[in-house]
Amino acid sequence: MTRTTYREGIRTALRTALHDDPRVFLMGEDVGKYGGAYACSLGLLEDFGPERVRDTPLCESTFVGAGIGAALGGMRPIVEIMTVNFSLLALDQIVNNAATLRHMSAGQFAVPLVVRMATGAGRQLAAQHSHSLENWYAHVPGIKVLASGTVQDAHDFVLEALADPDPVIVFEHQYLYAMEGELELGPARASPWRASVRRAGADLSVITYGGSLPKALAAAEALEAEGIRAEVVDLRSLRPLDDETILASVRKTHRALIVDEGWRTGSLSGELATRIMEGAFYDLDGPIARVCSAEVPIPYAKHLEDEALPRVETIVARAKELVARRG
Amino acid sequence: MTRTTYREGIRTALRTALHDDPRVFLMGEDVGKYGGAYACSLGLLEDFGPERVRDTPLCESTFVGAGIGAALGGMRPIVEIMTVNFSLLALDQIVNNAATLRHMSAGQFAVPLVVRMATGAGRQLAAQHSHSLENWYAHVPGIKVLASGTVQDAHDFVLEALADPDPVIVFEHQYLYAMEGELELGPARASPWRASVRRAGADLSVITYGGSLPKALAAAEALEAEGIRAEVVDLRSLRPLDDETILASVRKTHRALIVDEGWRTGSLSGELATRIMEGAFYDLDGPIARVCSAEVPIPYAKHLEDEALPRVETIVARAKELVARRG
Amino acid sequence: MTTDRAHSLKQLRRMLLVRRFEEKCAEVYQQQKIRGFLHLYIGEEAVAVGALAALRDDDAVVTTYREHGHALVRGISPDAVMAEMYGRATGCARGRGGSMHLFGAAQRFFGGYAIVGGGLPIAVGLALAEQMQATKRLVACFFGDGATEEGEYHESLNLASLWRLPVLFLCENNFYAMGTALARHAAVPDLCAIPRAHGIVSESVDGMDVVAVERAARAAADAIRETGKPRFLELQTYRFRAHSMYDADRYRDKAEIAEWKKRDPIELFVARLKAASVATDEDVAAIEREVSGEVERAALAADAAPLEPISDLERDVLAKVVP
Amino acid sequence: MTTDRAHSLKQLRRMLLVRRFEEKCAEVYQQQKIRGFLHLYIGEEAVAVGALAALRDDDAVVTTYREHGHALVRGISPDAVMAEMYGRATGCARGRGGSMHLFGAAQRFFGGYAIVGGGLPIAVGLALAEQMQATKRLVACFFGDGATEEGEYHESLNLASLWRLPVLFLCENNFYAMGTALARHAAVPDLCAIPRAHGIVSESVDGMDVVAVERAARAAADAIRETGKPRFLELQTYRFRAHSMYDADRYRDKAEIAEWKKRDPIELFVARLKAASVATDEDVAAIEREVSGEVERAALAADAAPLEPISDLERDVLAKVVP
Ligand SMILES: Cc1ncc(C[n+]2csc(CCOP(=O)(O)OP(=O)(O)O)c2C)c(N)n1
Ligand SMILES: Cc1ncc(C[n+]2csc(CCOP(=O)(O)OP(=O)(O)O)c2C)c(N)n1
Ligand SMILES: [Mg+2]
Ligand SMILES: [Mg+2]
Repeated sequence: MTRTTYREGIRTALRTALHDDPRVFLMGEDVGKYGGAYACSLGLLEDFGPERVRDTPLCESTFVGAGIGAALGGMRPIVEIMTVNFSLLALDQIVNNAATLRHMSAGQFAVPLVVRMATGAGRQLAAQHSHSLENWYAHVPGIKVLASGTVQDAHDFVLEALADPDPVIVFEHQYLYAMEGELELGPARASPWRASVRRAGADLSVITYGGSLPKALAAAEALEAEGIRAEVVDLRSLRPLDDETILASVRKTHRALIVDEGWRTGSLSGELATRIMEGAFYDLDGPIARVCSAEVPIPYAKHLEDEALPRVETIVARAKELVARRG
Repeated sequence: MTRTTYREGIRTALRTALHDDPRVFLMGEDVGKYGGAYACSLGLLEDFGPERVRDTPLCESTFVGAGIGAALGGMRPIVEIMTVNFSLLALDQIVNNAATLRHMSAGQFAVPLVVRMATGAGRQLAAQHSHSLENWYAHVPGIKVLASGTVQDAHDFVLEALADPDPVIVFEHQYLYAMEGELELGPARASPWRASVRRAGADLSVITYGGSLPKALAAAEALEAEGIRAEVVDLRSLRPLDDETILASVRKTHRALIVDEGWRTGSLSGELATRIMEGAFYDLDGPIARVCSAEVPIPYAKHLEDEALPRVETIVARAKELVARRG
Repeated sequence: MTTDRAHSLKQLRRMLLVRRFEEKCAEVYQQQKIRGFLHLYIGEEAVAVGALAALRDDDAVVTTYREHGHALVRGISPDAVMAEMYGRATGCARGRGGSMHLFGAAQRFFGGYAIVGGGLPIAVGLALAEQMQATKRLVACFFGDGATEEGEYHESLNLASLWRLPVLFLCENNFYAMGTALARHAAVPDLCAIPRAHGIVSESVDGMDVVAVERAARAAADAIRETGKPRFLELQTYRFRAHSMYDADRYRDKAEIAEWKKRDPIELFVARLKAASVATDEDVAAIEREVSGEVERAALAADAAPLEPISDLERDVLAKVVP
Repeated sequence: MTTDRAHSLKQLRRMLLVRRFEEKCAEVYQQQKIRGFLHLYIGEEAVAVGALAALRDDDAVVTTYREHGHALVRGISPDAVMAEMYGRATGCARGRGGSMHLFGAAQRFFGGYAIVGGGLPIAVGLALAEQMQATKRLVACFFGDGATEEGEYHESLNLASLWRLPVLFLCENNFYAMGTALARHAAVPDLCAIPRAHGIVSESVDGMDVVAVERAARAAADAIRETGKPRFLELQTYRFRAHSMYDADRYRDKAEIAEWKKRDPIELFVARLKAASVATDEDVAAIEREVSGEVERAALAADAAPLEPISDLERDVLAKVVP
C-alpha cells in the first residue's frame, strides 16, 4: 500500500499492462512525446517505444475506429481520447461499431477495446471543454462504462477494462488527476462492476460516481458533524449499473440523494432515481433528490462555473432537507 | 382540414417555409434530385431551385456546421440529417457549437438553425440504422428538441422550429412517414412547447412521444375495451419538457406508464419518471412503469426486432398491471 | 490472365453467382421475404470479383452495405448469405445483421458497414494489428465514391500513409452517392487526387473489366506486401439498379444507364473468353445452370430455415453479463 | 507596402500590442488572475497582423482558441479581451467564454473555437450565407497544422471548393500540434497538397514576414472577391512559448526554438523598417510606450471590473424560455 496520485495510479496501471501483455498498446493524441495531456503516460514512450505508445494525428474518429480494428485483429489497444468533449467526434465509431460488432456478427467477432477519457468540469475550461456526458455512454448496449473516483479505482479500472473481452469506456475525472490516495498493487480486490459503499450511514444514501465522489464524501463528513449519518455509494460501473448495492443502501436509509455532474435533465441521475423507485418505492420515505449541474453551457468565470456545478454545500443542504422531511 | 400523410405534412411545411421567407433554405444529403431519403422534399428542387434545395456531399459534420454558420450569417437554414444514426457524425457541431454560441458570446450571436432528422426503428434496418437517441439531444442546454407523433405536428414543428431564434432539433419517426391524419393549415394552434393530452382518461397516464404515440393510442383503445381509461400524454417538446401538463395528468390518474423507444437505461423515460416523482410523489399510488426498447443493438430479423421494441401488447399488459395494483 | 482457363471460368462463375444471387434477392424482396434495405451490386460485379482474386485467404476484408458480392466471392456460402437476408438462424449472422451486415470470421470477412465511411478506420486498425504482429497480411477495404467526402476518409488515408499500413483502398466509383452524381459531390472528380495528396500511390481502373481489376489489384497487393505501404485503386463502375429497393431512380438519365449497360462486366467477359476461345457457349450455359441451382437451393433452404429463438434476443450483446 | 509609412507603423503597433498583451497575460496567469487554458500566440504575430490587414471591416473572421491576437487586431479592445480572461462582466463575452472563446459581433469576429477543426464548417456556412445574399464579403478562417488532420478539414475544403464559397483558409503552420511535430502527424508535410487536391489555389508563405503575409492575403482576398472561389494560404510560423500554460515543452529541441527565435517577426520587421528608414528607434520606442500603457490599463481595469451577477448564470442560454 502506497500513497500516490490518481494520475500516478493510472500511469502505474498502464505500465503494468504494457509490461505484461505484448498485445497491449496505448494510442492517442500526445500520449507519447508530450506524455499525455494530463501526464498520465509520462515516461512510457521512453520505456516501451513509439510502436506501443503511439502518438496519433488529430483524428478522433479514425484513431478510435483504428482501435476497434486493432482489437478485431488480435491486439489489446488502450485508446486515450484526451477528453470526453472530443469524444463526440468518435461517437459514431463507438456506438455504431464497437458496441454492435459482437451482436451484428452473432458472436463471430469481439472488440476487446479500452477507451480512456477525461471528463468533467471545474478547471475553468469553459463550454467546449467541460462536458459530463457519462449518461450518453451508459445508454449504449454493447459497451461497458467505468468511472473512477479513487486512486485505487483509477489504477484498477485500466487493468480490469483490459481484462474484459468487450469494449469498455473508462472515465477519469479531470479534476482528480492530482488527488492523492492509497494504492495497493496486485490483483484488484473488488469487481469493478459492483458499486461500493465508501462510507456507511443510516440516515440517507448519497449515490454518486467519479468526480463527485470526493464532494459527496466531504459532504458526508460535514453532515456527520451535524449528526446526520450519510451513506455514500460510489457506482464505479455506470453500465451495467449495480442495482443490488444501490437498492440495498436505499432500503436501509429510506432516503436517497443523487449527485451527478451531468446537466440535470437527461443525466444518469434520472435513470438512477427511476431504478430506485422501481426497486424500492415502498421503502422510500419521500421523493429522491438530485444535485446536478445547472443547465447551461459551463461558463469560464470561476464564480459562474462554481455556481453551475454540484458543490459540497449544495449536497449538504439538500441532504439536510431530505432528512428533515421526516426528521 | 385535409387528410394527408405525415410525409406530405412535412413537405407542405417545407414548401410554405421556402415560399414565405427568402432566407430559408433546405440542405442535406439527397434532399434535392433524389427528393429526400424519405421523399419529404420531393418536388421542392423543381420549384425552388438548387440554391435553396441544396444537395450536400456526404459530410454530416460539415453540412451541419455550415448550417450553423449560415444561421450566424443571417440565413434560416433547415438542415436535414437523413437519420439520427448519422447525426452522431455531426454531434460535435450541435453540442459544442450550435448549443453554446449564444451563451459563450454572451448573447452577441444566435443560431436560428433547424435540424430535422428521422429517428427510430421498426423497418428492419438493423443495428446501425435503428437508433432512438432522443434523450441525448434532450440533455443539451442551448438547444430545443421536438418530436412529432401526428401529421399536424409533423407539419407545424417545421414552421415553429423555424420561427424560433435558437437551434431546434426536430425528430420525425421513420415509421410514421406514411401515416395518415388530419392537417389544418394556417398558424399553429398549440404551442409546440406544450405537451398535449391526446386522449383523456382517469385510470392511468400513458406518457409518450414520436413514434410511440400511435402505439400508445392503440393500446388505450384496447384498454378501453377492457374498461380501463388511459390518458395519453404526448410530450411533443422533449426539451424543454412541459412538466405542468405531465404532472397535471399524473395528479389526476395517480398512475403513470412511460413509453419510450429508447433503450431503457439512460433513456428519456428515466428523466420523465424522476420528474414525476419529484413533482407528484405523494400523488402516485405506486412506482411508475416504463415500456422501452430492449438493451440490444436492434437486430434485423423481424421477430427479434419486434421483440426488442415497445409494442402495443406490452403497453396494454403493463397498463393492466399498473391498474390492477390497486384495482 | 485469360490464358489460365480454369481461373477465368472461376472468375466468370463468381460474377454470375453474384448476379443471379442478387436477381433472386430482388425477386424475393418483392415477396417480402427479405425486408429492410437491400442494395444491389448488379453491374459492379467485376470489382469485387477482380479485386478479391488478388487476396490471400488470410487477408482481411472490410466493406459496405452493398456487399453481397464481396461476401459470396470471399467464400461465405450462398446459403448463409441468403438465410441472413431472410432473417434466419442459419444466416451468417444468425439473422441479426441482414443484408447490410454480413460477417464471416472463417473468411476473415470483417463485415459490411452501413454508416458511410465507417469501415475505413476499422480497416486501418486491422492493418495496424497486422503490422504490429509482423504478418505479411493485408486489409482490403471497399467503399463508394460518396464515402470519399466523409472526414473519416481523409483521416484514414493520412493514418494509413503516415504509419505505412498495409491497406488496399478500393474505391468503387459508381458515379453516384444515392441520388447525387459525382460532379455534384466532389469538387475534384479525379478520385486519385486526394489519396495522392496523402502520399499514396493511386491508380484508376476500368471497373467493368474483371481482368483489369484483378491485374491492378494484384500489382497493388504485391506492392503493399513488399513495401508495407497502402495503395489506392479507383474502380470505375456503375450500378445498373437503383440505390436500394426504395429508390425510384429519378436522378439518372435513362440514356446514361443504357450506355453503361452496354459495358455489362459479365457480357464483356463472356465475349472476351469466347473470342479468345477460352470458353464456349456450353461452358457458359453449364456455369449458368450451376449457379442458378445454387441460388435456388439457397432460397429454398432459407425459406425452410428456423428462426433464432426469441429468448436469444439478448445473446451476443456482451461476452458475459456482469455483475 | 513598406513605402506606406503609416500602414507599416500600424502593423508594427499591432504586432507589439499582441506581444505585450500576451506577455502580460502570462504574467497575471502566474498570479492566478487568469485561469483555465491560455494559449499564447507569441512568435506568430505576423500571421494575424498580416492576414487581417487584407480584410475589409465587414468580412467575417473565424478562428481558434489561440486567438488573442486575432481579436485584438480585428479591433476588440484590449480592455474587453483582458476583462474576458479575468472572467469579468466587462469582458467581450461577459466572462463566459474566457481566453478560448472571444467574440465580437461589431467586429464580425465569430469567435474562437476550441474543438480543433470545429470552426471550419462554421466558416464555410458563413461564406454560404454571403454567397446566397450576394455580398462581396469573404470569411477568413484560421486554424493550425494539427487541424488539417481532422476530417472536418477535408469536408470543409471540399464543400467550399464544390460550392465556390468565399473562404480564405489560413493555416497557421507552427509545425506542432501540441507535442506532435508536423512530420509525425502529417503523411505529407506540404500542407498545400491537400487543398490543391480539392481544387483550391494554395500558396505557402513565410509567416514570420508580416509584409509577405499581407501581400499574399491581399492577393488571395482579391481573387476570392473576383472569382467567388476559396483560397488557401499556409503560413509557416512558430510558437515561441509552450502550447499552453500547462505544457512543459518537453518535445521540442532547445536549438530548434532558438533557431526560430532568430526570426522573431517583430524584430525582423523593426529591422526592416529601420533599414528602409521608415521608422526610427524613437518611433519604435514611442509605440512600445503606447501599447504597454494600453496593456497595463487593460489589466488594471480588468482587475477592478465587476463580476457578472451569479443570478445571471442562466442568461443567454436561449433567447427565451418556454413554455
Ligand atoms: C454517414 C452516412 N450518411 C448517410 C447515409 C445514407 N446513405 C447510405 S448509402 C449512401 C450513398 C453512398 O454512396 P457511395 O459511397 O458512393 O456508395 P454506393 O451506394 O454508391 O455504393 C447514403 C447517402 C449513411 N448510410 N451513412
Ligand atoms: C478535437 C480536438 N482534439 C484535441 C484537442 C486538444 N488540443 C487542443 S489544441 C491541440 C493541438 C492543435 O494543434 P494545431 O491545430 O496545430 O494548432 P496550434 O495549437 O499549434 O495553434 C490539441 C490536440 C482539441 N481541443 N480538440
Ligand atoms: Mg457510389
Ligand atoms: Mg500547430
